Amino acid sequence: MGTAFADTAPTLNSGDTAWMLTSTALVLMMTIPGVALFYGGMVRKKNVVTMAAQTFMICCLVTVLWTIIGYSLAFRDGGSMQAYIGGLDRLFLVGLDATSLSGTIPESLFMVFQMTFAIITLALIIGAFADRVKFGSLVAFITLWLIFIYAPIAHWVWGGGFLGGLGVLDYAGGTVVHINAGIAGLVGCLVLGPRKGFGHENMAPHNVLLTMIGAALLWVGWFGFNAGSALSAGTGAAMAMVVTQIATGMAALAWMTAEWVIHKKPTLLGLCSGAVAGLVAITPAAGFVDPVGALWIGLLAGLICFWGATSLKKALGYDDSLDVFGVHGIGGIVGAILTGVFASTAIGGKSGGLEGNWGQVIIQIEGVAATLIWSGVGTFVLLMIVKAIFGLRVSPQEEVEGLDISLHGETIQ
Amino acid sequence: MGTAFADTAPTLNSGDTAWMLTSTALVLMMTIPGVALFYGGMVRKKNVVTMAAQTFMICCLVTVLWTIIGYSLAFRDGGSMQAYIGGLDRLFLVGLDATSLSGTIPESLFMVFQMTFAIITLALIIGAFADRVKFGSLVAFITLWLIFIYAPIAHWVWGGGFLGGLGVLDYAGGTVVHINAGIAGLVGCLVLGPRKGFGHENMAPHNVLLTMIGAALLWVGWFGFNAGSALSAGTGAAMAMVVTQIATGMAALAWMTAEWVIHKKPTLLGLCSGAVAGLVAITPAAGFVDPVGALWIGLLAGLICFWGATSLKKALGYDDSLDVFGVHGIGGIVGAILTGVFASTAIGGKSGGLEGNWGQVIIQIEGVAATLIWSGVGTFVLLMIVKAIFGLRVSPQEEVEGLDISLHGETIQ
Amino acid sequence: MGTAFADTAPTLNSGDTAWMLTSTALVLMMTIPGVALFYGGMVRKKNVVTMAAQTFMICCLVTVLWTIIGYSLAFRDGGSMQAYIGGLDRLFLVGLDATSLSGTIPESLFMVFQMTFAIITLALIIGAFADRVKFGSLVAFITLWLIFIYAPIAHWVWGGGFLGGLGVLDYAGGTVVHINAGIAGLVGCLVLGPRKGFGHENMAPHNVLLTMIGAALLWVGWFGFNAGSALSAGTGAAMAMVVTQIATGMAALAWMTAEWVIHKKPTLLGLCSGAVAGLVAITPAAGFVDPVGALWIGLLAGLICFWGATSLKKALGYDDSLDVFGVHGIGGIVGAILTGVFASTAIGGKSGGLEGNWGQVIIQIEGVAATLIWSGVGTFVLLMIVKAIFGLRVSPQEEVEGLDISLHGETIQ
Amino acid sequence: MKLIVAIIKPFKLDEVREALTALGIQGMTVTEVKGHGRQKGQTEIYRGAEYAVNFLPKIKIEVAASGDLADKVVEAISAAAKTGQIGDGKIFVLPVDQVLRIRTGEKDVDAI
Amino acid sequence: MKLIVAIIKPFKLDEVREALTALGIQGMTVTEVKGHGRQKGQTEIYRGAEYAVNFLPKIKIEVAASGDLADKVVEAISAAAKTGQIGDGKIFVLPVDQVLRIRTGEKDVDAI
Amino acid sequence: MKLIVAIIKPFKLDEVREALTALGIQGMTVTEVKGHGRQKGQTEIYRGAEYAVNFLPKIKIEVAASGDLADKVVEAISAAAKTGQIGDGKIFVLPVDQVLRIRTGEKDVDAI
Ligand SMILES: Nc1ncnc2c1ncn2[C@@H]1O[C@H](COP(=O)(O)OP(=O)(O)O)[C@@H](O)[C@H]1O
Ligand SMILES: Nc1ncnc2c1ncn2[C@@H]1O[C@H](COP(=O)(O)OP(=O)(O)O)[C@@H](O)[C@H]1O
Ligand SMILES: Nc1ncnc2c1ncn2[C@@H]1O[C@H](COP(=O)(O)OP(=O)(O)O)[C@@H](O)[C@H]1O
Repeated sequence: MGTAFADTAPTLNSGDTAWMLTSTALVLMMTIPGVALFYGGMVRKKNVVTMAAQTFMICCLVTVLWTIIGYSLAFRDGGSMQAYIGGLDRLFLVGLDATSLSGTIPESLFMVFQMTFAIITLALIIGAFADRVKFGSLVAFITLWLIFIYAPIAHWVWGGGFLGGLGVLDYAGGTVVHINAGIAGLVGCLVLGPRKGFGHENMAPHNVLLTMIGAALLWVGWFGFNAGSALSAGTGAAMAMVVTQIATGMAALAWMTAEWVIHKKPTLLGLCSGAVAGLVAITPAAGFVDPVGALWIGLLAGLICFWGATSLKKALGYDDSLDVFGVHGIGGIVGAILTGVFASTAIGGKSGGLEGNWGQVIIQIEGVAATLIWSGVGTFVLLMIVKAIFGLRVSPQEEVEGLDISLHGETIQ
Repeated sequence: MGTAFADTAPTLNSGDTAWMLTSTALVLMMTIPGVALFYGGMVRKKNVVTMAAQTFMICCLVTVLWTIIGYSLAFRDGGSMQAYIGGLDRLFLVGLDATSLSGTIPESLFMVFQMTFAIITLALIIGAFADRVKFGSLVAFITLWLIFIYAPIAHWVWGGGFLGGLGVLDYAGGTVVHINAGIAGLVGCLVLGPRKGFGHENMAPHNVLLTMIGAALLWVGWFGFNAGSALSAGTGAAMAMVVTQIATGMAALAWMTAEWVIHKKPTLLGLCSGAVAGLVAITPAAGFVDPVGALWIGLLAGLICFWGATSLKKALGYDDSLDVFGVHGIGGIVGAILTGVFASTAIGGKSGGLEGNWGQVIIQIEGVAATLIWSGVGTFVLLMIVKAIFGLRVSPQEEVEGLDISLHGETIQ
Repeated sequence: MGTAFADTAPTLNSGDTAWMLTSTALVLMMTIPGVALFYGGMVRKKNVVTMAAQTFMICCLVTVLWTIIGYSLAFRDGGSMQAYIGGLDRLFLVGLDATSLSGTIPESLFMVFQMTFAIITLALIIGAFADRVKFGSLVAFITLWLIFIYAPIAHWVWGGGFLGGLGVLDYAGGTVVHINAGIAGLVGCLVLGPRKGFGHENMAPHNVLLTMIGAALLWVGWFGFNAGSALSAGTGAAMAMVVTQIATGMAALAWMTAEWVIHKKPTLLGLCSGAVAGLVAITPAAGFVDPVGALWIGLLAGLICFWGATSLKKALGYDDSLDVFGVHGIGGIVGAILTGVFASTAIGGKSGGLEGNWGQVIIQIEGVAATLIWSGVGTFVLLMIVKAIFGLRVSPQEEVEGLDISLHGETIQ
Repeated sequence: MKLIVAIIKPFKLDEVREALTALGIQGMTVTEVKGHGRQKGQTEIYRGAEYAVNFLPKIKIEVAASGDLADKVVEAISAAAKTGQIGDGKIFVLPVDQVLRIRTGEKDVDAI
Repeated sequence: MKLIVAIIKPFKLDEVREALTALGIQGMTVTEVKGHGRQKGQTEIYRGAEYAVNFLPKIKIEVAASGDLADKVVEAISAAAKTGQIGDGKIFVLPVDQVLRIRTGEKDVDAI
Repeated sequence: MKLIVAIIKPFKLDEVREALTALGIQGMTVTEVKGHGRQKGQTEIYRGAEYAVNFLPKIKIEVAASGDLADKVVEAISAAAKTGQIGDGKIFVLPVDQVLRIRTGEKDVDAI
């Protein structure tokens, strides 16, 4: 795959490498400025610098942590613990020299591509903490979460751990990235409690144009995320890009239409939210489904996430400020299950329920469940530890004044 | 072309594929967030969300329509109708499997690359409708226009239809994309009528910085548009990128200098407008002209489009709100004709007027004329149909209040 | 390198070409919209259009100048003057045909990639001139500086001139781009004098979110800058990307932590500034150091540039408005010297001080000194010439009113 | 001397300005404000939560005028700003002790 | 007729609005202003330079009320806006000659 | 008690603030407003269309002061804000019935 010239011992392929260099840049762009703007536009004006500062800090912190320990834990051989966690032979990336390959691309490139996945996963979580978390506590939480939640789950699915072994299909990280971040966000917002004024003050996005820029860069960057997960520039990457595009467009239209019918106005926020829901849901399915499957996944993801971010959240009353669970959690679960339904042998060599293999759906649900449990419980424990040591919430005065001025001393004119 | 190893039966080339994956991402970025910001910054503050919502909706809607029918109509064999329209064997993209190639890249990749061209063409049109069109009517118009105007014209030039057969040179879509969108915009603004207050109220751009971001992303993304149209990563793509860069820089300087001389102040809006004019004009010429040709095309496009968007529009009195015709229509015509003048055998294997082949200029004009007629008349008919069924303009009260709040319920703080 | 099939006479490699096409787009994006936003967000609201207009104008002007003369002077054989300056055989790019190669990529692609480096270097300088320079004078200065400062120094290091010959290590332009722009900025701000109100009026950034977008696009684009400087898609590019990512993350954390400790608040501006400092410092080192070296370079660059942009500037009292010298000058010098310290034979085939070759540090310092002298003295002379003919500063009235309205007639709502 | 302070609907500003100009009054000062009154804002819906919008955008116009002219000013503004629909706004007339033109030091009626 | 003008801390706006509503007053006009007084702004630090922040964000509320109600309005605002900390703001009571509702032409007490 | 309301050119704000501080007055409230008067805005040109700019940015300063001090305040502001060029602005002096400091409940002169 990848070129017509690949022979048995893999050699470096410059086309594959070119695409993976590009994909890494695209996935980095998803977080900065993508997530920073997507989230920054949704909060009130007094907290926009804070969302951007948190996102940027996470990008930097995860870079350093991944270099020191994350990559090694997630992707290296863990010996007797291999089913659950990787090894420590790449601490500080020692041994990652100029010649080691990973398939047809340099191992160093694989390492940095995966780094950008870890970055965005942790950045996604903070949408649930918006407007009330202490900056220092977030630094501590991010550090712990990368090591104790992200690295193991990445290892389970992609690093040779037990979920990959089970046969869970997760092309580009629906489980590792989105369900993982989604459930962490839900637990986080429950532990933190709602924002002051939640439910009666107007907390509508202060600048949905920033959110649109963020959503657009997420969409464009997601081509690196999904098509990059082919790890080569061939038909697999192309088809992953195609279904990503189709599911996203369909999901945005579905969300927009639902709110048009129900609330009488189609909104830009709805279009952007639907697009992200579609991107999330197609992520595990990208290399496995065909265009018609993508249309279905997009349609269902758009409608179900709309319900999750509006009716479900309202019914349960939690303040998942920017709908991390409603979009990434629910979208991730929808995508994981539908991957088991729509997987097509002709596309990715794996069959799903529609081709008679309904067992795949069960396997997918197992993958979802394992992630929900480990990440849900683990996040709770880590937050309790951080709360005990540093506290989690800013003072009510700081919250009312806005975190931009009270924590960072910066405001937007 | 593309690699030194291509042999007779084309096989997949990973370098070409890598570049086309990247190009697709770049062209998508031109529309979202590119056009959304380019147009959003130019309207008054009360309509900026609307421009972004329209652009985003178009991106999603065209994605789905292209999947269902557009690609098939534009690019598949139309049998006895082949000169005018393609066939229906790729409805819902059936048969687009993981192995079919288009040259040295996957057919699926060619399909999605072309999808991004359809998206941007339809997004460009709305600049002429700004601040007064109904959202639902736009949805209907876009659907009809894609099927009845865009798909046929794309087929004529690129899908095996009669214009390609005539020998019209259009490297990356000067005719299909820009003249087509430009004339549709002109007809649209005439049918809609001018904005309330046009000619005496101040309608200057509310935030030219957004427009600059949009123009810059258009410029960067246009590398995917023009150099991507080589469909391979070789000398053709490289030279297309070079002349794109040169013509754009020259055109922006020309526009800026013209307004500096005439209105005494060089503006950022002028620089951005000139750059887009240059990009438009070099689009048909990209693979055919050399750097000196690009300097000339840029210079003339900058000056003539400046005249079109200021003097001509003023003289004729129509309200082409964001100068879709003045920049894309006129720039596209200038570019199409100058391609016939400056085409250089050494660059693209085709000779133009300066090499003695003045007949090429005539052929170019025939291509322009066919597009102006079909798109102009067709757009008029489609708008009349939509007007009869849904109406086209918002109420005066909604227009004064701003479409952001009245149609979408959203405002920017 | 690049593919397994390269033979002795270099032929075009489509993977390498794909990556260089992408890199060129990425480096263009660094300037527009990158630098335009990075700088635009840092000035007061009345000058933001001006920063963007200056950046955009420079992008266009340098494009045309590079086409006419810059490339030829920098990269072509200078005959008897070859140690100091290139030749004139590529004026107007004549002879740059569709077939000439530069290594495994088209020469035309190498030319346009280098063009984007020239563009950003000149754009960086204007941060030191912010809020007070005349637009016309800037046009004149940019023209002269490209020809008399940038082209020679690029030739010295990369075009076959004496600094490359000495063995100075500068992977991607720490000397040519950053030290060069940094010292020009310092000289410029001394010649111009401080902004009105400097030292007592509040000149804090009016919108640090724009600065964040700019910094993020600089970071993403820098992958094209550093990993693109490999001129191929292989292990060299991959490792350059890895160390770029690591040094940047580390530097941003270092700057943020320093200000957290000293000023009690971590800021988004600090994170962005630190990231850029890290990017600057790793630029000369990118292909030569390993991940641990990158951590050290990032740490030191973050701390030293923080000191440069705060304490040093305050102590010396000059008004380097947006810290061009503090970040690019000092960061470039730190990076150049540390490249000599951390260069690792296993990574780039060159040994540095830690491997016993301390002489490399001396060579690096020679490169720094040559650049500081030529660029420092030359910039002073050119500014004096422009001042004598056109003047340099706007009137105090224009400065108070803001350059946006007084020079460009545009404002941001 | 009186200071006439009018709260009006934003889109009526140009008509009011023209009405005043027709009266021969060219000086006025305008502020963007938010009003609360009988007119209720639309309910905004954001991802399932509904919020009452308590304050609506209004424009405040301040015009200083001599006592004689004050009534005409009030009339002109109220005629131009009227739509007849709820939320049209209010006019307040305040007494002024003194008016000064900074440029010339002229006082009271000369200063307007 | 009086015009009560109050300068308050921004985050107290909702409480003040509720206090006035409780008094049966629903009309008011609100402006974002900047205040200078005993309360000092934080010093801002930007890349090594320190700047005193001279003006702090405040909210100005204007309420027209009949003479009888004016004292109650002043009391209600001052009770709701008080934190006891420096910078709480001021209330000014101004005489008003006339009030007009643009929509109906009603005057004075009827117009409020 | 008086309320001095001054409309000035924006770039004069710092000088006016300093002049008032020199008088011992530290309390003031500032609003961004737009002014229409003898001074005409630049004509803006946008892609061939010319628009008259009807409103220019101005700053409104409000200072409450005791009757005795009022004249000095007017003088200080007018001296500091004067450029002698058209558009310098106006000062209005309004009577005030009552002033209250919210924090302490102090009244009138004590409240300023
Ligand atoms: N008592 C008041 N004091 C100050 N401003 C008021 C008062 N009552 C109304 N306003 C202003 O007038 C505007 C219109 O008032 P509203 O009661 O909505 O409608 P109407 O003008 O038709 O009576 C309000 O939004 C507010 O700005
Ligand atoms: N003399 C005055 N004239 C107008 N506004 C004033 C005056 N004094 C204070 N203010 C306003 O009241 C606000 C609060 O005043 P300040 O002196 O800081 O605290 P306090 O209200 O506790 O006395 C100021 O920010 C300003 O907006
Ligand atoms: N009659 C008025 N009522 C209220 N504000 C006024 C009046 N006349 C002028 N102004 C304010 O004063 C500003 C300056 O007035 P203008 O006539 O331009 O110049 P000058 O102050 O030199 O006479 C105006 O922009 C406006 O804000």
